[in-house]
Amino acid sequence: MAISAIFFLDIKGRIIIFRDYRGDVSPKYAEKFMSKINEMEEAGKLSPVIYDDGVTYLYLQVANLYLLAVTRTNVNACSTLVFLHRLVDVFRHYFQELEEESLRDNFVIVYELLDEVMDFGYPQFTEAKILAEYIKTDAYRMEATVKPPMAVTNAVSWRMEGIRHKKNEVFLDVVESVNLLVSSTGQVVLSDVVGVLKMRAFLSGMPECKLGLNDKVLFESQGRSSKQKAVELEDIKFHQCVRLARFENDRTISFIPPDGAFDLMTYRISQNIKPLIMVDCIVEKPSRSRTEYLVKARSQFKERSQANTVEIMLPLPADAISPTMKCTQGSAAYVPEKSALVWTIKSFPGGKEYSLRCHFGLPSVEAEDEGKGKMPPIKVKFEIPFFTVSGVQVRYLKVIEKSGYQALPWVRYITTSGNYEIRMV
Amino acid sequence: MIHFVILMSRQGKVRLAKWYSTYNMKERARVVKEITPMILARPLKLCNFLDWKNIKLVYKRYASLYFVCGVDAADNELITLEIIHEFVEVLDRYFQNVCELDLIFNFHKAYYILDELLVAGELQEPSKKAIHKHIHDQDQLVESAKNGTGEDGQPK
Amino acid sequence: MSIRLRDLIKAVRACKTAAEEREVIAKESAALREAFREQDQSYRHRNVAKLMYIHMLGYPTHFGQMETLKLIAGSGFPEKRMGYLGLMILLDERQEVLMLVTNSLKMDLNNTKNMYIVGLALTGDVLTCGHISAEMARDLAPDVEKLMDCPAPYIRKKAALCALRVIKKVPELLEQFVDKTAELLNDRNQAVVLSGVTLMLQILELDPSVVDKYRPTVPSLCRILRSLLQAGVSPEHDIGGITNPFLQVKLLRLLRLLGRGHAESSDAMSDILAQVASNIEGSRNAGNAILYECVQTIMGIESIGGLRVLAINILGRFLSNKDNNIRYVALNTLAKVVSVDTQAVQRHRATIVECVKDADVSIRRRALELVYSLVNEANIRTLTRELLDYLAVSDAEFKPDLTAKICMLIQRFAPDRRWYFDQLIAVMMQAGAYVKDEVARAMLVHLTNTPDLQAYATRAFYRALVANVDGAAPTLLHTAVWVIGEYGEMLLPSMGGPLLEGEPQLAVSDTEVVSLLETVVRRHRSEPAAVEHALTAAMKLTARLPAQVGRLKTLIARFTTCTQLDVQTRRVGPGSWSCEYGKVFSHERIRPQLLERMPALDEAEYLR
Amino acid sequence: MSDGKYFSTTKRGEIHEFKEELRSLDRPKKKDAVKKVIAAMTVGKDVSMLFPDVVNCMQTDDLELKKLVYLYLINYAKTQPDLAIMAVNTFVKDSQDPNPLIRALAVRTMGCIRVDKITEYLCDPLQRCLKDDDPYVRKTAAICVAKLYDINPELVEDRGFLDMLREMLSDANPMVVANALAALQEIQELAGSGGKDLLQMTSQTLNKLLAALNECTEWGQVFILDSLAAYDTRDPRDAEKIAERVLPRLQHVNSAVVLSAVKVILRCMDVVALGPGGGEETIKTWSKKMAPPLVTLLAAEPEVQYVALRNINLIVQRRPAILANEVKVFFCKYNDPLYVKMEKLEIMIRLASDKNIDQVLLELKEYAQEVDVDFVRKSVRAIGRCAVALEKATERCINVLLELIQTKVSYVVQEAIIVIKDIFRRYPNQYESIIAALCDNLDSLDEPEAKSSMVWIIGEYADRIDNADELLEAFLETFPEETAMVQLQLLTATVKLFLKKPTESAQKMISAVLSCATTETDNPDLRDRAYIYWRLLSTDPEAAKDVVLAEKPVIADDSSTLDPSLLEQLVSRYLATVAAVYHRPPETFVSRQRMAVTLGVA
Repeated sequence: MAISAIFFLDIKGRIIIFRDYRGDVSPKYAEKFMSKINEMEEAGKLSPVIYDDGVTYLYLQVANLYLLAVTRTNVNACSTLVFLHRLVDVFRHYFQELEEESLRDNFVIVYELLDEVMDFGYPQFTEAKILAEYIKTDAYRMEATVKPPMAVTNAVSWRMEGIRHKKNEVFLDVVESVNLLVSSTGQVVLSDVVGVLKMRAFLSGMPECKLGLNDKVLFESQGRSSKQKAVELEDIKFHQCVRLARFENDRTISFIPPDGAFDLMTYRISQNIKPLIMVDCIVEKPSRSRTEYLVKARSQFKERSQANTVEIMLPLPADAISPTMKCTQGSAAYVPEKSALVWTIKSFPGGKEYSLRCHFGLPSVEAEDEGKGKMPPIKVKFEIPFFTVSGVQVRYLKVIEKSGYQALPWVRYITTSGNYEIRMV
Repeated sequence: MIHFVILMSRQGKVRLAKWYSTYNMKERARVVKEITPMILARPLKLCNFLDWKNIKLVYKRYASLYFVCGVDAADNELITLEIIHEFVEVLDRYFQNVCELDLIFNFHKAYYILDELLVAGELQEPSKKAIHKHIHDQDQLVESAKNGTGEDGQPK
Repeated sequence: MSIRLRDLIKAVRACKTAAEEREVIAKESAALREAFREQDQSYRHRNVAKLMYIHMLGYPTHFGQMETLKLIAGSGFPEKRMGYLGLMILLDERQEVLMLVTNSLKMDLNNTKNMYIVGLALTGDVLTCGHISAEMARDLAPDVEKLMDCPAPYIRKKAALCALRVIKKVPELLEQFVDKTAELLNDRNQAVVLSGVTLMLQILELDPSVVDKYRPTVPSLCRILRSLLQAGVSPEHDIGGITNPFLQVKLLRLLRLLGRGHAESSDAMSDILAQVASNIEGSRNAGNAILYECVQTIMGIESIGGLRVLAINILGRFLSNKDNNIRYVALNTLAKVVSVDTQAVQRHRATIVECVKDADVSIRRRALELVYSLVNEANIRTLTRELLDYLAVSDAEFKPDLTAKICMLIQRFAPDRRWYFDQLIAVMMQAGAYVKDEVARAMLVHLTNTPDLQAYATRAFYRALVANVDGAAPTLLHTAVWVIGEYGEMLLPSMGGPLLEGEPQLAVSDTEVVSLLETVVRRHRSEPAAVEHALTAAMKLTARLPAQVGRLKTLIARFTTCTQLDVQTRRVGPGSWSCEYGKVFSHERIRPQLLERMPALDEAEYLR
Repeated sequence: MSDGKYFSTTKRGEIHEFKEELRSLDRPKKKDAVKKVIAAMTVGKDVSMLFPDVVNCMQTDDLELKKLVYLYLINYAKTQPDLAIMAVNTFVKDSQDPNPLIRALAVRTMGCIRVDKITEYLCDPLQRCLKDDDPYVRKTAAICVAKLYDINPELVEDRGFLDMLREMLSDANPMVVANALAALQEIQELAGSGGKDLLQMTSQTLNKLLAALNECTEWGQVFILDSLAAYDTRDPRDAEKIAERVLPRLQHVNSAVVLSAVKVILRCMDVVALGPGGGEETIKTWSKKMAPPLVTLLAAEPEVQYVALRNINLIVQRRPAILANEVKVFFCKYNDPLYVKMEKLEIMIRLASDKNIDQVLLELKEYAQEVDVDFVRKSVRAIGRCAVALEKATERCINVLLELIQTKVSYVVQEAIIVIKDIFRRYPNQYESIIAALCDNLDSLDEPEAKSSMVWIIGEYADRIDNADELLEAFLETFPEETAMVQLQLLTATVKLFLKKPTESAQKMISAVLSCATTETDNPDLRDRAYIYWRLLSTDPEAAKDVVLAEKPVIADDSSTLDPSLLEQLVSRYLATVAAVYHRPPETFVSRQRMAVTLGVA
């Protein structure tokens, strides 16, 4: 039930570097990988887990690389793919960019890391920050002998001991992103909100933190009246530092935070949400050489709130000729690399409506396989500060450390667009 | 006859592709996609011929470039290799020690040269000297047009 | 103002990822569309050059196709040169845009001031790269023909090759070029002669009857060849001490076509062939190319024995050469020669069989073809065994070919029927996935016509299926199931007669036969074809194994009630069949009649 | 300086140069040389001949250099088994180094050198390291036991390493527990099903594992959860206890932890169901808790999503209640990779119900107009499957299909005809009114499946299609060239036509088809069928009617449902694994081979 080897392949499928953990899948298999992929793609059966000749290939594509794990056993596929993603994170932490050159330029470190993150095909340890404590890049190599940090095997594997900060502070951002899919007839097909509590902790020692939210389940269990507005959070996920059993018991969110930035928790709310910003696009096509878009954007939140850096991306045919546009607010530009028209509005107060018109032509010669398919959806990006869709609130954030310092918590709220799409007609 | 001539780098990038038989754009892309890995995967020691569909691939590697001809199965493979070599020699003299970069930046010139070597998938000119003369003359024509009109006569 | 081609290439080369490259190209393409809309003339050919580059990278460029036509329609040589190039790179035959170019083309072909413009029109691909439509070919043929008489050899050679393309597109036009082509042999320019010979070859390929008209040229062809053999004739055409090997090869090929089946012409060329075969040096590629062609010609015409010996010796030398290219062409030639002179090839059998196992797939394929032609009734047993052994260890990519060849050999040269069945079953077990349906079906036709061996074959298939009921490839599965359905009762010791000599023991009861079918259905229930075969077999067995009717009926009924819509192949199959079969049981009176032994296909008729 | 420089040069006499440099007394130069050797190894050059020289660099304080040499050893020890013995001393020494990193490195590497002769020398150092003070060394040593077992199982048993591993399940350090568990499981698997139960899971060890679950790394949690799923309990109370400790894992951010936790809980459900009252309440509560984390898996990276979807597909078959109200989250996003879209479609079909069918149909129609052919086809197919599954919605589905047929896109039309045939088979004699619309598209049929579907429809409804004979005749023109699938269908359809409308032309057609199918084809299946029909028609036409025109049983709607026992196995034993992704039992693809062990010559 383990991985036999991990390969890094270039875009043509050639091996850049690999680590063989078990010796039962030879590199020859990796060499066959690309032709197998092509074959599967041709057949429309490509997937991230494929089987050929006794070997299972699990892989990701990252920029111009393939990360490939191979096995002959019935491994945990989910764990393997998540592991490969973690590996990408680790390498990005080390080399900023994960690409062919950075692998080649740092092959010694790559081998060292591959030796540490996995043993005999079993994932071991993938906390980049902690790994960096004992597997160092050249610049720091000359330091005194390194030892494995306690954190590697400790229960608290995410925090080093003996951290000191002059000023003990915690910043907490409550970020909610709205995912939305509206049909071409204007109906909301899908909507949900994903919330993240992003924390930046600059705390000394081993601080114990406790976070209080207006959590409906907690309030109900405590028999609180409905005076305070409570929120029903679905599927809460915590950073590994949060004691899950404790939360399961009494809904207390308690934890020893890692140092620096991390996502403390995420949650989801799937009630139906009215589109915060709605976009209508009417397409008129009097002739092949001339197409016209009439676009209206409406903000459907309270007037005292305001959306910032609103960006509405309207799809255009890939071969549109010289689109020209006019809008009542903001500015619009043709972005050929995205085959789209991007309409930017710096600030968009609630309860307003703006409009845009766009003309473009199409070449007289049609592309060989001009898409019979539909246009991609309109995409909208925005940010609304001081506002959450869910109404979630941080009631308190307590920090207790044995040295007894006072730590200041700073809390901010913001709503942003997630996957926010409106289908074209 | 030669159905196509493809120059590709060791990375599998196409540097020149000339089609003497009818292949539509999709077929062209498929040919390239299919033959590239086959050619690149062949160790140097093996012979320079490869059966592919009902065509024969005759190829030769020069430094970082592969020159590939797709010919009829009944064609003389060895003389095809000689044609490839002829092309390489003409390119080399034209660019004075040709390298891959020359072909990347002056791909159109490589095509012009090929057009003096082959027509309709057949060799038209066995004399390197003659090819050079014709290319030179035409380059002159372009030059004089440029000087004559003051216009930018050459793509840069 | 747009950027220069050079800068675009640099920008693309600086891209690290495909996504970055796409971005650069998308921006540039948008800029080009804008420029085309504005009818910007001064940068048109630069823009077309950029389009070509973009096209080479694999991105769409349809929006700029019209620009190439505008360049061609222009008057300047630089524009036309780029325009014709653009036409060939950016367009293919199917694009109607090409129709628009005919006029410009005609004008350019008739340009009297600049031969290079005529040259562009001739080579500029509309005519020579398969772009041409039949209509255009007809339209332009007279111009091309006229140009074959042009004073400039530069135009003559191109026109000749252009004609080649024209007649290929419209063979009716061939007639008018026949004589003119032969005249080209007298040209002083070797390039023109080469084009002429090439065109003659094409004409002969399209219309073999012209051969009589061309035979009288044999003496001049020989004369040209002889002159080329004199060392140092033309330094301009010298390649490693050999004069114009390209022309020599083409001449030898033409001689082959002219000498084939015609003793007199063959005789006329035998001297020069002998000269080529003995004088050309095989130390370089160019020389070998000529020798290779020469051997083929010697073997292809009505040669005298001495000349043949010369050729066979050359082949022997080739075969023992260390250079893989030479070995390849040797095998290739042997394959062509084998029908003329099997003995010569048989001599190299050991080497050839070794080559089947060569590291180089090209050599392996060649050798395999040869082995195929080497097999006869005398050596079929040994060779088949060797090939089967090799099949077990060969690369997956090679297995389909090898399997097909082995099957063909077995079919063609089987010394007796038992051996034939044995071998095919062995192949099906070892490489069933690559055995074609036709092979299996042909085998069944033979089996139905060979009553003596039906019991034997049924037992063999029974053993094969039992051994591999999970992994059996469809061909084996279907064939075995059919045989068991048709002759199932012969599996019973009481019904099948005595075992043949050397046949392993087999004790099967009727319940076991039915159990096997049940297993097949269970393991292959998601494969409709397998289930269909099994159901028909089960139905037929009700008439052959009367004691098992109950169980077989249940087996069939199972598919009446639990019919599934299979996702992958939702044919109407098993469900309605099993239902029809189920219904047959309510007509017990006629059931046995319906399921009687199936009549055999007439073998003689079938083999025709 | 970066290491990249080493790839650019390919000099002659490189090996010789390496040799010189490796022997250099200058330490940086020596290290540089080892790096060059490793670089050469990385690009696939054979540098095994440098073995003695590289091994000579092994004794060093420089950790980086040591790691490089060890890496080299792993790669080439098998080609140079005799020389590998040279390294033993250093291994033994390093396994006693004051630095735990070096101790662990030594023990980790030793296990990767698969040379039988060396193995014996490993035992003492390994024994020491299994008892090391440092958990980092212990957790490495635990895995090393599994490596050793693979090389020489007897040795492992003789030296009592298995007992030591079992003891380690009670180690104070959670990482050690997890690795010991992984090692034991590996060994169990190698020993095969015939082997004894190595884990010997008692309620005590169970408690230890559950405790470690709270504290160890995410990967350790996955090991533990996966082994809990393999733990065979029949006691509902046990199951409840396990599930309660595992439920909080659903909140973990790592999708692998979540999916493995789901597996354990689903398994516990099976056990609880054996308890009083079928554990209904418990199952309901757990189901409710499982839905949101399963939905959240769809926010993971696409590859992980794919695995999640393949697994959800199984869960939905086994426990439909869990996600019954969540069909919307499986709607496809425009930018989803094709493999994600295809899997989402599967689940949408399974979750489609009378309640949500309108919405689902709207979506499917949208997809049927996208660009990707495979996706479009599957979407059309999905509409048909919904129609077959949901009787009340059939008419609506058919209307959408008819709309799609109007687009005249060839592959859409063909796909639609195939599914309409399925609908006819599910609801006989209800929707023939649309046949006319189908007949408008006969010319565009070029795929065997679509053709045979159309032929089936014509045959089945021959008495209601006025020109059925003409239509069939047109198809029959190409009979010899058709695929077997179409030929069989033509044969049956012609027989049906003849029985329903015994006109003169039908008579002619039937004799032509029968003669063609018996004498002009070598397809035994087709011939059999043709002969059976022939005999049937000639001996007893009435019986023929009864057999061929019998009311067909209605097809079932449980399309592509897995065999129940396989499904159970996949869900509660193999969820999250490759088997659950393939929807196949592991034995059909696992090809575990014992790795080669090189025997060192004495």
